[in-house]
Amino acid sequence: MSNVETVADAGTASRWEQLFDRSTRELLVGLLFAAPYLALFTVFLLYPLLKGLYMSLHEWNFLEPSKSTFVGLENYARLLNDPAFWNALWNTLEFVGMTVPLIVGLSLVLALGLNQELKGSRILQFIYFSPYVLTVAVVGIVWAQMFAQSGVGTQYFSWLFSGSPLNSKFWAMPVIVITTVWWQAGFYFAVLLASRQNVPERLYEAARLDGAGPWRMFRDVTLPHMKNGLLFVVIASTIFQFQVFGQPYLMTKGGPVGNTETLVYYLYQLGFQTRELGFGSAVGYTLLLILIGVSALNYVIVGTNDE
Amino acid sequence: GATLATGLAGCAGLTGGSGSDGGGSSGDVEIDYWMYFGAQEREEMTALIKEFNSLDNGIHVNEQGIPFSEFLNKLFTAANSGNAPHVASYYGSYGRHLEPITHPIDDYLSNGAKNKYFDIAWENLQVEGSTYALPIDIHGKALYTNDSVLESAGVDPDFTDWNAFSSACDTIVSDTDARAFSFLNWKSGQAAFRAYLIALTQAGGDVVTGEPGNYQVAYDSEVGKQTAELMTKVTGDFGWDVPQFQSDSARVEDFLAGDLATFIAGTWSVNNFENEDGELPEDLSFSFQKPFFFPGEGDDVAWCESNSLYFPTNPDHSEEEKQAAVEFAEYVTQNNTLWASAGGHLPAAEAVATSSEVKNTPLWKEYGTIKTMYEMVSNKKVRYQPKTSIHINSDRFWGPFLDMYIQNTDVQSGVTTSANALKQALEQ
Amino acid sequence: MSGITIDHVRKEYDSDSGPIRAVDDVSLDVEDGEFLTIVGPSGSGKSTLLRMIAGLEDITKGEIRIGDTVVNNIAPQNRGVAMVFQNYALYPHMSVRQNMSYGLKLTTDLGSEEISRRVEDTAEMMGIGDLLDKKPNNLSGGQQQRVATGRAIVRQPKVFLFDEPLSNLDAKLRLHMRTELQRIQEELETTSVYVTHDQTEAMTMSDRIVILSDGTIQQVGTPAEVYAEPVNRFVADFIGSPSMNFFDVELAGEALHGEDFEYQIPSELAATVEANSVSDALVLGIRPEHISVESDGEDTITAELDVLEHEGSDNYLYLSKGNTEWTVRVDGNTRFEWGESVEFTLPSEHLHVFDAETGENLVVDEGMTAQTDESSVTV
Amino acid sequence: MSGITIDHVRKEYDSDSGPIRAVDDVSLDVEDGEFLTIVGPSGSGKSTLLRMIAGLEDITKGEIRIGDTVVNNIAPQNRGVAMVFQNYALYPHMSVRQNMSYGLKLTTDLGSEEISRRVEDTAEMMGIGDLLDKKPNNLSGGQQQRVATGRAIVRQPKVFLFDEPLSNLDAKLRLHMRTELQRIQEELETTSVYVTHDQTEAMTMSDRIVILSDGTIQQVGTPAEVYAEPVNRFVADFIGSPSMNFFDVELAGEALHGEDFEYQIPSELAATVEANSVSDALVLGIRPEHISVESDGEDTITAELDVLEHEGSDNYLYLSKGNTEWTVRVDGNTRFEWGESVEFTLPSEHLHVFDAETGENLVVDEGMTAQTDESSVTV
Amino acid sequence: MSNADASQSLTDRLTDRDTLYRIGLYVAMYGLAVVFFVPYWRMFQLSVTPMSVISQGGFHWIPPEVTFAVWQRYLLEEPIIYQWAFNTLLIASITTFIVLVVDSMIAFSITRLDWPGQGIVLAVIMASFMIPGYVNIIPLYTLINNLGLMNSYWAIILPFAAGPLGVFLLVQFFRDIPEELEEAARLDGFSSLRIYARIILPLSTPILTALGLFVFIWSWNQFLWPLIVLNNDVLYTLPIGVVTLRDVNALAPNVIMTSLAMASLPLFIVFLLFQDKLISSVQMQAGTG
Ligand SMILES: Nc1ncnc2c1ncn2[C@@H]1O[C@H](COP(=O)(O)OP(=O)(O)OP(=O)(O)O)[C@@H](O)[C@H]1O
Ligand SMILES: Nc1ncnc2c1ncn2[C@@H]1O[C@H](COP(=O)(O)OP(=O)(O)OP(=O)(O)O)[C@@H](O)[C@H]1O
Ligand SMILES: O=P(O)(O)OC[C@H](O)CO
Ligand SMILES: [Mg+2]
Ligand SMILES: [Mg+2]
Repeated sequence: MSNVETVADAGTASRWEQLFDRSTRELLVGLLFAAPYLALFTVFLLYPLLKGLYMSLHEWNFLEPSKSTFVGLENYARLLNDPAFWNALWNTLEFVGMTVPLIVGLSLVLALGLNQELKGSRILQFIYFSPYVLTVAVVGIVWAQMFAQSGVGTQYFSWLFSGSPLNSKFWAMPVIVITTVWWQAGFYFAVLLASRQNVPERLYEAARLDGAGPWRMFRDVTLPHMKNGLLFVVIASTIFQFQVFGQPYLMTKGGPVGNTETLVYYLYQLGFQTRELGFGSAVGYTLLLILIGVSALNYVIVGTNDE
Repeated sequence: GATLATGLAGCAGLTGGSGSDGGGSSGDVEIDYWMYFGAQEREEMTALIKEFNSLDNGIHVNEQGIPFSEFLNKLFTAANSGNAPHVASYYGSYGRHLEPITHPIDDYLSNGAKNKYFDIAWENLQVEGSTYALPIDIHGKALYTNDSVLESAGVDPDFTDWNAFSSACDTIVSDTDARAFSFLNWKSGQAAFRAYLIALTQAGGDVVTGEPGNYQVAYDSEVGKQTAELMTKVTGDFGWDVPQFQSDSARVEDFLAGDLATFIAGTWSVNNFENEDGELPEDLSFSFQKPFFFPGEGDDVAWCESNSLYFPTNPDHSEEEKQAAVEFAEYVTQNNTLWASAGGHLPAAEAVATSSEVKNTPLWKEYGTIKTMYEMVSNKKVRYQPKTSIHINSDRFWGPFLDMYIQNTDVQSGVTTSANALKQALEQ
Repeated sequence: MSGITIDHVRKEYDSDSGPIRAVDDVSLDVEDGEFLTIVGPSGSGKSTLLRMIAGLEDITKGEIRIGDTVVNNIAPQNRGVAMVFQNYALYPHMSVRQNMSYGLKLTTDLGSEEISRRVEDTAEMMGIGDLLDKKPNNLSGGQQQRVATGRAIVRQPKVFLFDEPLSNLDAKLRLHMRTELQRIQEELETTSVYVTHDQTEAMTMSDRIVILSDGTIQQVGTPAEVYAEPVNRFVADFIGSPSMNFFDVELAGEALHGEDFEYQIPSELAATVEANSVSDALVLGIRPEHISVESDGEDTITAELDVLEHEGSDNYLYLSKGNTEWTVRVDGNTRFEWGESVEFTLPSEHLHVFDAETGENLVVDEGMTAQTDESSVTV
Repeated sequence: MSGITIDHVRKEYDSDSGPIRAVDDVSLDVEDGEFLTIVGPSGSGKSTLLRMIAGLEDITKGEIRIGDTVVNNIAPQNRGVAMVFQNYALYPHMSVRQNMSYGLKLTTDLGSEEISRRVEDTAEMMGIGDLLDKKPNNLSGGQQQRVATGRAIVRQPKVFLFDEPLSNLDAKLRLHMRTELQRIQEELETTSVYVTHDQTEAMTMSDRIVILSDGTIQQVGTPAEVYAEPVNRFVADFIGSPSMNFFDVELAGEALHGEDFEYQIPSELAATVEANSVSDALVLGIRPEHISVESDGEDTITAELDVLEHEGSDNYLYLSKGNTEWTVRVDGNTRFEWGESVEFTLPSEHLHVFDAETGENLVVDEGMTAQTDESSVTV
Repeated sequence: MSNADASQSLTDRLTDRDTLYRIGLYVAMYGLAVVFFVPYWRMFQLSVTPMSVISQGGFHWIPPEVTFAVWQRYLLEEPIIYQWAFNTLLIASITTFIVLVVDSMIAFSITRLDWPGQGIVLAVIMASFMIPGYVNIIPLYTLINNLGLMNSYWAIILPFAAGPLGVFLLVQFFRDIPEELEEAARLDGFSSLRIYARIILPLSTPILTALGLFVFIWSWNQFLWPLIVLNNDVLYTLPIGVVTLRDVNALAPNVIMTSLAMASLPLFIVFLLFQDKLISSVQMQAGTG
C-alpha cells in the first residue's frame, strides 16, 4: 500500500551527504552555529583577559603603548607595598562582610514572609524587588540625598551621627552598605522565595505528624532544603559585591579618608584618572585571583556539603 | 524633527563616529568645545558661545558639559581614541599635564594676541616656550567676611595680622552664635590644597621646590606641617569652625545664613551667594579681603588660577578647524565682560578687565571682589600653583588635607600620606 | 489501639469560584485492627478524608473520633496516628536512622538508647537494618518505601494512614510491597486506613473497601461484596479489570432488548428488576470473566471476533456485533480464529441490571451485605 | 512494504569507563507485514536496536537492510521508516495538523492539498479528526498517543517503529490503545517493530517476540512459545505475571530434592534432565497458574497459607514451608483460611528444569519451536 | 467530654496565637515594604518641591508647596533626556537581540549537535563565569580603543554580549528539551537549521523572554563601562546622563530627583508589565525556579 513515489527512495543520499561523512557534517554545522558567540567570547572576553596579564607585566604607556616597557613582576611588587591597594582591599572586605550577611538575612526574611499566604503579596513582591531594576546611578544619588543635610536618614538618625554620615569615617561605609542592601536584596529575595517554594509541602506534614514545631520545621525541613538557594545567594552576592563601584563613586568619592575606596574604584582610578594601565592591570589581575579564590572556596564548601 | 534627530544620533553611536552633531548652518566649520563649568558659569559660557555662533563667521561651536570630576579622564580617553574636541577648558597651570594631548597654538594665534592678556596669565600658559592655551580669567582666593556678623561681634580686625585676626575670631566665637572662620569653602581636596598654598606661602614654605619638570616635594617639612597644624586647629583647638560638612557647599550656606563670619573662598564664589533669581541677597553685607593674615615670614601672595582654553590633538581635525578653534578661543577670552559681571571672575584680557562694563559691575564697585583681585594681580600678589606634569589637584594628594581639617586624621599621618602619594606620582 | 469513627464529616475548600466540597457528609466506622481501603478516582476526596483523620486538614463539619476521643481539635502529633505518604516524604538530609527516630524524639520522652533500640528493631523487621546510616536519596524506591513505613511503625501509633504508598513503585515491586504491607498489618494488627486509586490494590489488600466518588461514599463492603454486588453502576465499573461490559437495554416481558441483541432472563430476576425500576431505560452489566462461551445451545448471543489477546494463561476476546462490543475472558487454551463467530451465554447469577438514570443496581437486595456468603472470602 | 534484516549488528557507546556494548551481535529477520515486539528489562538495548533501524544511532558493526537496501549510511528521513516515541515527541507549539503534515512537506513533493487530504484521512481513521487544530498540550494522553501514531501513519512508511508508545498512559487507557494499535496494524499490514518492557503488552500484541537481555537476544518466538517453552531461566522469569516460582533443587533418581520439599517427576523427564544437565545444581520452575491444589492424593507438597489475595475472579495464595515460598493462582471461588495447610501438586507437563549455572532450560527440545502446536494461538 | 473541652480551650488559645502571628506577619511585611518605599517617595517628593521650599532647608515628608515645573521642563523642554532614553533603548535592544541569537545558536550547537571538542568549549565558557566583569576593564579599554570603537555603542554592546550567562542558561534549558522531539524532527526530514529555528527556538520562548528581559535590564543599567567609553553627551545613556546632570546641577535637588525619576520610569514600567517573567528569570539563574 505504500506510495513509493511519496516516500523518498531509501537509496538516495544528498550531495551534502555524499561530500562529507556524518561526523564531519556535524562538526561543520556545529562550528557554524558556535562561531558567532565564540568570536565575541574570544575577542571581548578571552583576549582582554590575556592582554591584562601581559599589560600587568609592563609599565604601560597610555598614549603610546608601543613605548611601554617590560618590568616583570614589578607592578605586583609595588602593589604589595601600596597602602592604597591594601586600603581598598580592606574596605572592600569590610563592605562585603557587612553587605552579604545583611542581604542574605533580609532576603531570607522577605522570602519566608512572602511564602505565607498574604493579602497583597504581589504588591509586596513588587516593592521588594523593584529597587533591583534601578541603575546604580539612581540608587547612589537618591541614597546620597537620603543622608544629605535634609535627608530622611540624617533627619531621623541625627542622634547617631552629627552631620552627614557620608562624611563620617565611621558611618560612610555602613550607609553605602544599607544602600546596597536596599538595592540588591530583592534579587536574592526572589531566588530564596523560589527556593522556599520548592520545599515539598508533604515534608511539613510529615514533620507535623512527627511533632515538630515551627522552629524545628524551619531548622530540619526548610533550611536543609534551601541550602542550595542560600549558597547561591552567598556566592553570587559575594562575587557581585566584591565589585562595588557605583555607590562609593557616586556617594562618597571614596572618602572620607579613603574609607570607602574599594578595589574596583581603585582600579578605575588607576585606569582612567592616573592612567597607570600596567599597574592597574596588576590590580585587576589580583582582584581576579581573589575572586577566583572566593568562588573556589565556596565551591569547596558546596562540594563537601553535598552528598 | 526631534525623532529624526534622535535617530541620527543613535546612528552616530552605532557607526562609531566621533559624533559631531549638527546644529549650525551647513557649510560652517564645526568646532566641538568641552567645558566643565556648572551653574552660573555655565550660563555665562553658553551665552558667550551663542553670541559667537550668531556672528555668522563660518564657524559653529557645539558645546558639551562634562562633570568636572570626569573631565580629565574623558579628555585623555577621548584624545587617545581620536575623539577629542577642538577646544577644552582647563586650568592654565595644567599645561604640562595636558601637553601630551594638546597642541601649541602659536601658529594659529592672531598677531599680538600675547599682549591682550595680563602677563602673569600669559606666562603661565607657556610650556617649553610654546603657547598651549588661552586664559579666560584670573581667579584667586581671598577672605570673605560677613560684615553683619563682624559688626555684631564688634570686631574690625586688621586682615594682615595673625594676632588681630585670631583674637577677632575668638571674639566672634565667644560673643555670637556664629562660627568665626572656615579654612575651606567647599568640601574637596582641591579647596584644601588652594587654601593651604596661601597659608604655606605666607609661612615661607613651598609645596614643591625645583623647576617645572623636576619638582621635589617640600611641604613635609617643619613649616609645611606647622601650617597644616594651624589649619586643623581651626576646627580643633581654636574652635573657630566645626569639623563637619553637611554638604559640599555647607560653608557657603552657613556664611549666607550668618552662621559663619569669614571663610577663604574664590572670587567667583559670589556666584554661590546668588538666590534663585540670580541676585545677591539684599540683606547680605560682605566684603572680600586680601588673605594676608597668616603668620610667618614668607611672601604675601595668594593662590591664583586661570580657566583656560586648550586645544586637544585629534588626527581628524583639519587645519581649518584648528584655526577656527583658536579664533573662537580668542573671541571668548577677549569679549567676556559677562564672565566678570555675572561670573564673578577677573577677565584675563586686560582690556576687558578694565573696561567700563566691568568696572561698573556691583562686584567691582560695591562688593569689590573683582577689584580686589585686580589689585592683587596688578601688584603681583598672586601666584599660580606649580606646573607639574601630573594632575596635582587630585584628591589623591589633598584628600588627606580635607580629612585633617574635618579631624578625620592627624596632621602627621595626613601630611605624610599626602606627601608620599605626591612624591610617588612625581617620580612616575 | 482503637477504631475510628467518622461522623457526618464534610470538608470545604475555599476557591475563587466559591467553596469546593471535597468531602461531603461522610460517615464511616473503622473497626479496631481493621485494614480499610478508600478507593476512588482522582479528585474524589480520598486524600482529603485521610488527611482530616491525620489532622493535616481542618474538619469543616462533623466529627472524627479515634477510639473514644474526638480529635477535631487535637494537633496531628497528639492523635496517635502515623502516616505514609505517596512520595514517602522522607527528610532527605537525614539518615534513615534520623528519619525514623525524629518523631520519637519529639513526641515521646524515651531515652536515646530506647529510641535507638526501637528504631533498630523496626528496621530489622522491615529488612532495612543495614541501611540505617544511608540518606534516602541513595536508596531505591522500594527501600524508601520501607523506610517510610518503618518510620510510621516505629512510633507504634494507634492508627496507620497510607496515602497511595505504593504508586511510585514499578509493577513488580508494587506487587511485592503489597504483600509485605499485608503481612505487617496482620502482625501488628494496627487499625489501618489505606488510600489508593488502584482497585486491584484495594481488592487484594483490604478487609473492607470504601468506594468514594465526588466526595461521597458509594459503597462500603468487603472486596467480595463490592465485586459481586456493586450497589450502582459506578462501583460496578470501577471495580474489576477489565471493566464490566455495559449495554443499554429495555425490559420487555422477561427479555432484555439491547441495540443488537435480545436476552431472556429468569423470571424472578425480571420481576425484581420490574419491581425496583422507575423507568424503562436500563443498563445490563456483566463482567468479562462471567460470560460463558461454552454455549449450551439455549439462549445464546453470537458476535464476531475482532481481536484476541493472549495474556499468560487467559485469552481476552473482543467481540462485536453491530455497534455493540463485548469483552470476554476465556481460558488460555481455548482457540479462536480472527473473524470467527462466537456464541456465548450470560449466566443469570452474574447478571447486573442498573437503572440507566440513577445508576442504581436493581438486582441487589437493599441490605447490601445480603447474599454475600456465596462468594465471601475469609483470610 | 518490506521486511527488515538485521545482520550481526553491534552498538557501542563511548563512556568514561571504556565502551558500553548496548547491542551485541544481534541478528534478526523481521518479515514483511509482521508485528514484532522487542521486550526486555531496562537497559537491555531495546531502544538502541530500534534507533539503529530508524537511523537515529550509528551502527557500530554489522548491517541493517530494509527491503533490499542496506540503510547503514542512509539518513533517517530517507529510510522510509516512521517512529512513535514513548512521550510522543509531538511538536508542542504546532497544531495537530502541522504535526502530522510536517514530515510530508519536507520529505515528499506532494502538493499542500494532497497533504491536507492525507492528513485529514488519517486523522479520521485515528478518530482525531476534530482535534486537528488543537495544540498537543490541550489533548489528553490518549489523544496525544493517537496523534503520534497518526503522524507516523500519514507518512505511509515501509516500517513502523514503536518505542514504548503506551507506557505513558494509565492502565485502562493502555489496555484500550493496545487493541487499537493492533487493529490498525492488521488493517495496514505495515511491518512493525515494537519495543516495550512490559511483557503483558508483548504477549498480547505481537506475532513474534524478541526477548533481549544485556544487548543479546535470549529467545525469538511467538507469544505462546516463549510462554510455554522459555529457553532459559531469564525468559521464564521475565514472561508471565506473577512470575514463575523457582526453587533450587537437585535430581536424585527420579525425584527433585529442594530445601523443604521432595517431588517425584516422570521418568522420561528425569532422563531428559539427566541427559542435558552438566552439573547437579538445578532450578525447578513452575508458573503460579500451573500449580494444582486439587490434590489427587498422589505426590503432594504441603505448605501453610501466609497471605491470600483476592483479585477479581482469581485468588492468589502465598504459601510457605520453611524457607521456601510458593505463589499459587487458584479460582476466585476456592476458599482457604489463613494459616491453613494447603496441599498441591506440580503437573509434570508444566514443569521446567533449568541448569542453575547457565540458566538453560533442560527440558525444552533444542529446536525452540518444537511442541508448540499444543498451546499455539492463532489470531 | 471534659477531654474535648480542654482541647477546645487549647485551640482557642491556639487560634489566638495564630491571629497574633498573622498580625505580626502583616505588620512586619508591610512595615518592610514601607521602609523599602521611602527612597521612592523621597525621589518623587523632592522632584515636586519648589526651590523656594528646598532652600529653606527644613525637612518635609509632604512639601508645603508642590510644583511640577521641573517635570514639565524635562518632559517638554529638554530633548536631551529623550535622546539619552533613546540611546539606552537602542543599546539595550541591540544587546538583547545579539545575546538571544548568538547565545541560542551556540547553546544549540553544544547541546544538540555532536562534535569533538564541544565539551571543552563549554567548559571554557563556563569557567569564564568566574571572571568578574570589572577586572577586565583596563585591557578591554585598550582593545576597544584599538578597534576604534570608543564613543560608539558597539563598545558597550559587544563586550556585554560576550558574557557567558545566556549560554549557561540556554544550555541548561536546551538540555531539558526532550531529545525525542529532535529525533522525531529528523525522521520528518528537518535539517539542523530547521530544528534550531522551528523546534528549539519556539519551545524556548519562556527562557528566551526571561533571558532577554534580564539582559535588557542589565544593559540598560550599566554604569561603569559606559562612563568610560562614552564621551559625547549626545551619545550618553540615561545612567551616565543623570549623573552628568547632577554634577552640573549640584544645587537643585528637585532637578536631580526629577531626572532620576525619569531615568527609572522606563524600566519600572517594564518591570510592572513583566514582573513574573523577570522574577522567574532571576530564579532560573539561580537554578531555583
Ligand atoms: N488545598 C486544596 N484547596 C482547594 N481544593 C483542594 C485542595 N485539596 C484538594 N482540593 C480539591 O478537593 C477535591 C478532592 O481532592 P483530593 O486530593 O482529596 O482527591 P484524591 O481523591 O486524593 O485524588 P488523587 O487520587 O488525585 O490524589 C479535588 O477536587 C481537589 O481539587
Ligand atoms: N547515548 C548513550 N550513551 C551511552 N550509553 C548509552 C546511550 N544510550 C543508551 N546507552 C546505554 O546502552 C544500554 C542500552 O540502552 P537502551 O536505551 O537501548 O535500553 P532500553 O532497553 O531501551 O532500556 P529502557 O527500557 O530503560 O528504555 C544501557 O546500558 C544504556 O545505559
Ligand atoms: O557600576 P555598577 O552599576 O555595575 O555597580 C556595581 C555595584 O557597585 C556593586 O555593588
Ligand atoms: Mg490523593
Ligand atoms: Mg528504551
